Amino acid sequence: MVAADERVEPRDWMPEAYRRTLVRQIAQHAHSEIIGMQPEGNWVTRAPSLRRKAILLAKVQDEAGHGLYLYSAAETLGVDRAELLDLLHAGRQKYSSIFNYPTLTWADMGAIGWLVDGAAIVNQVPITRCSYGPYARAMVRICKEESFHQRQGFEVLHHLSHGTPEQHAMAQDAVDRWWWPSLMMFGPPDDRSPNSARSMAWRIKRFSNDELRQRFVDMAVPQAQALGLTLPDPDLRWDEEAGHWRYGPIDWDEFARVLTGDGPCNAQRLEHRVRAHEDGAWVREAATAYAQKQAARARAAA
Amino acid sequence: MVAADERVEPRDWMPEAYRRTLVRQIAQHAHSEIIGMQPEGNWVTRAPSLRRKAILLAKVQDEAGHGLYLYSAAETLGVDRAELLDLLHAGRQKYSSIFNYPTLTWADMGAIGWLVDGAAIVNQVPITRCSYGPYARAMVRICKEESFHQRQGFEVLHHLSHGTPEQHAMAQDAVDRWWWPSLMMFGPPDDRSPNSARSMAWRIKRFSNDELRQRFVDMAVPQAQALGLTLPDPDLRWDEEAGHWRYGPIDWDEFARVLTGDGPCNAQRLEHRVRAHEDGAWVREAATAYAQKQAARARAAA
Amino acid sequence: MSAAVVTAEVAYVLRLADDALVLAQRLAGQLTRAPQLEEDVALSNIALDLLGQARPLLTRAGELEGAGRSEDDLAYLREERAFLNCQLVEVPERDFAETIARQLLFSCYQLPLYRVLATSTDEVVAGVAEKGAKEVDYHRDHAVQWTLRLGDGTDESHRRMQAALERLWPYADELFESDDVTRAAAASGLGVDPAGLRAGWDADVDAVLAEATLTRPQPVRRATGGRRGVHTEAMGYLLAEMQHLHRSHPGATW
Amino acid sequence: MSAAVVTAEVAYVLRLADDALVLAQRLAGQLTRAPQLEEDVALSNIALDLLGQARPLLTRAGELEGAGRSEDDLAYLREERAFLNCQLVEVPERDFAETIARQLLFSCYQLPLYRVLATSTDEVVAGVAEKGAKEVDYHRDHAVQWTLRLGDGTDESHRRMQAALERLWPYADELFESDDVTRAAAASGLGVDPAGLRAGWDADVDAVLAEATLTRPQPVRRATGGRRGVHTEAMGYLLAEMQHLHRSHPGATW
Repeated sequence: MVAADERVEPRDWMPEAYRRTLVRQIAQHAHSEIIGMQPEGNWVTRAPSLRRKAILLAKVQDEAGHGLYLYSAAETLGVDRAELLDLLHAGRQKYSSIFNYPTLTWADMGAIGWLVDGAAIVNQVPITRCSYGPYARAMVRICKEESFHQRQGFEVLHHLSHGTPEQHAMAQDAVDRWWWPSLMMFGPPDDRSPNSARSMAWRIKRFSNDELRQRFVDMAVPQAQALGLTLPDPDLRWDEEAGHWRYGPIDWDEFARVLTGDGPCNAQRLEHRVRAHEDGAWVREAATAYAQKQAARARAAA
Repeated sequence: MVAADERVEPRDWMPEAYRRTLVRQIAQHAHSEIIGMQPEGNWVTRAPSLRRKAILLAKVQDEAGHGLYLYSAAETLGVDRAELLDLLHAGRQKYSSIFNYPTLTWADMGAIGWLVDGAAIVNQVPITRCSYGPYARAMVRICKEESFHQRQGFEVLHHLSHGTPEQHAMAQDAVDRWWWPSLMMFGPPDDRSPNSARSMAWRIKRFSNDELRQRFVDMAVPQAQALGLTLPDPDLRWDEEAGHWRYGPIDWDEFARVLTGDGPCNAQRLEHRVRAHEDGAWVREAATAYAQKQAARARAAA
Repeated sequence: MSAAVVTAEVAYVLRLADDALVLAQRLAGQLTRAPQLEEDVALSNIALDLLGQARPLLTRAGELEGAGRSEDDLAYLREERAFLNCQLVEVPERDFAETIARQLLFSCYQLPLYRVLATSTDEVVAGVAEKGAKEVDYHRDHAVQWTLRLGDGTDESHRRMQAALERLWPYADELFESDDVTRAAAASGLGVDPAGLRAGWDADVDAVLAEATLTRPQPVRRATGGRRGVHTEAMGYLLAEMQHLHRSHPGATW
Repeated sequence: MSAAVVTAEVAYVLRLADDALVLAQRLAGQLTRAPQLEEDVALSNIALDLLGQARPLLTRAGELEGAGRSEDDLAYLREERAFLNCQLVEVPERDFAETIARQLLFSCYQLPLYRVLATSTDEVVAGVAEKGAKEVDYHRDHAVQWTLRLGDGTDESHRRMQAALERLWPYADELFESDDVTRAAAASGLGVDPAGLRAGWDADVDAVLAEATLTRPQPVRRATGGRRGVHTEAMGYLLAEMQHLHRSHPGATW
């Protein structure tokens, strides 16, 4: 079916390695949504206008919703959410490294929306046509909402860029800090990405890391110009012949450092998540106990 | 000795009721110093200038120091600090009710210094001549520092009163809120203060509640005029004949409510104190364990 | 320095607005800290509803005041003593039980209030209340469901839920206080004198507590003052966090 | 948007000032929360010393900058990205062990630093450092004594003290980073290149840990950025609290 470009559904037979790859990818994606709530959640209480506060709050709420769809998609593959969360909390499953950077100013809300959601969309749109049905369908909805978030991020930056000199500087500073980490979101270069080939064969992935990265850069450069902001890459230039924007070398050492735990917020993000989960244990236990009591009462009454 | 106007010292014989009264009063006074750190501590991190921050921090530190002297004075009567703190934490010993009001604005730092410390000084200066030596001596030092605090409070209010209209309003609002509770600091009127007579006979107390209250009002009224602030009492008037400022009726129901737990911050102050104490239990245990190990090592080496 | 200069009309609308705004701010501070993902969704949803109620009410208060103040001017540039919310909504929650207890006490008050306000003579207030009543109906239901689960769940959850009620109950009386502002609002048809809502609230909450095997607290203390701008010491920190960025860029728009 | 526009000289003095100011602010936030009254006195004393160091240094930075900014302008009206303190001093403490661990790591750096700075070509810096070294000697001693008590006290205190070191160790490297600012300051005689203090710090801290039966952490992570105004997410909340009142009254004096 994979080869025939048809959809695999939960009850279909699938190779164990395909299932494992999918579980890992969907879980990592779900984890990224919920960890990704933290850097933006950090500014909800401090948003500089009530309108922006409402928009940001709704956005973070959407991310929680995306987490829910994605865990549900993973559950169709025979794992459950609690199990996946345990793996996240134990550091045995990853989330997107981009969320290990801190949000230092309000302008980061714009930069995350524009660049991080922008990169996520480029990564995810092809997944709406991936071979596994539940994942593909979740992704359709998620991509739609993320396009909306990306436009909101662009709009935040546009407003700042055309605001006071301090606001413009704040916007430029945010783009300076988020540009390179956004490019890293597409993963290592193709010649150093061993799992890509298999994922592409299985149509979990449809384009290579470098192809998607180039697509993102080609979109972002003219948008930066429209924003009146510069991208922090002295090597950035238009390649007339190829029809692409060429970018300078990416610091893959930084990527590796952040991936292996030496990012500014790795420990903080995971600790925050684990604390919320542990602090909530008694609540989840109460809900279970209550449901059991209710069921017992229903049986007794029947 | 009490009758002969001499000092009682720790090793002197004293009646048990005298000792108990003293312990209760000194402990309550010590508790008031440490609970009193909270309303002012509330503004240290938010002080509006670095100079004011340093002054306030030093003041709160002085209060901790006063607590230390007073617990030491109580310990000369054969109780220990841990025991007295347990009684405070269990709600079995009191602290001054004035600290059950919240500090809502920066101007409260001025009003507390001027009015609350001012009232405390009027209450305490006579205690520097009280019959129990260690208490009297602690009080000499405390009163000296509190006079300093009172001048600082006056200065804060004076600056605000002569600042922007918002600052002036802030100062007036603080005086409006702290004036009546300050008058209540002298305790119930003499005809409803059953323990006063005995304390006066023992020279633990030297003036009646109403005498001290009048002394305070007579001092505060001209100071308020110097500040350019009004006192929230429509009945306030100069009694030429008596040479006193006459004040309106005090809301003794409010006094009783706050005393018995229905003040704005009773629960908060005690909870904060108990939490600090409980959170610190492991630290105190570690210090004890370490001291024991060191002592054992010293013995082994000897 | 605060509410003294505003008219009863403005004060009444500000009280409604500030209740919603401050509770939204508290709930927003809980984001990413919920016991499960569904609750992050639910609590942010409640926060969004409340924020959505606060905004037109603030705008309306600004119009009634007639000094040209916008929703953001009122949210970001007022001092603590000019905020007129009840103290219940500003109390910081220390665990999920307190989040739920606060929401239960508040929603059981806000729901009948909004149902009456839907007929306010002020069109904005009526509009917010009519739409808001549907939202608050859900907030109340959410709080009731969790009160049952926590009260009748495990020993620990029962203990925590009872403790949360004990801590928050002192703030309940303030919701029903009458004063010149509420009486004027009731007389003009702008608003409601909340004293009239007390009996219904008691019956509603008592029924929930009984089903949840919880005991109605009998606290010594009765908080008051919020409606005159006298708040708890927690309020200043809430405002510092909420207003700091806005105040750091005077005159900027966002 | 921030430090880029200041000269190396100003940046160097601001780094010193901000380290002291931000740590004073953190310690002030612990007031009334100490495990015993003596520690409320000791910690507020350390906070006062640090605040007393920060103030003339801020004033001096303002003079060197030449734009007429006072100590309060620099403390209250700078944005987060313009604060140049190391991240170690801004990390919020979660228990007394973290308060002590932070103070140990910082004082063992600040003491030899101030001893050298006492000969700074800048008279203000030299004066602050000379007086400050005596103060910091006490801060270090206080932290050492508590590190011994906690490390070699009970099982729980040992566990907590080790955990505190693990949490804070990632922030240590930043203290010793060299860059254009430190090199220029060292070259001009204004300051010190902190890289040269590392070996002494290692020896000093290692000896304390050994006596306290604690293990030197080996963290994966190395925090950096504070000296360029890139802080942790906790910094914004610290500044919101510190600056809110001052920013609420533009132009007022106190």
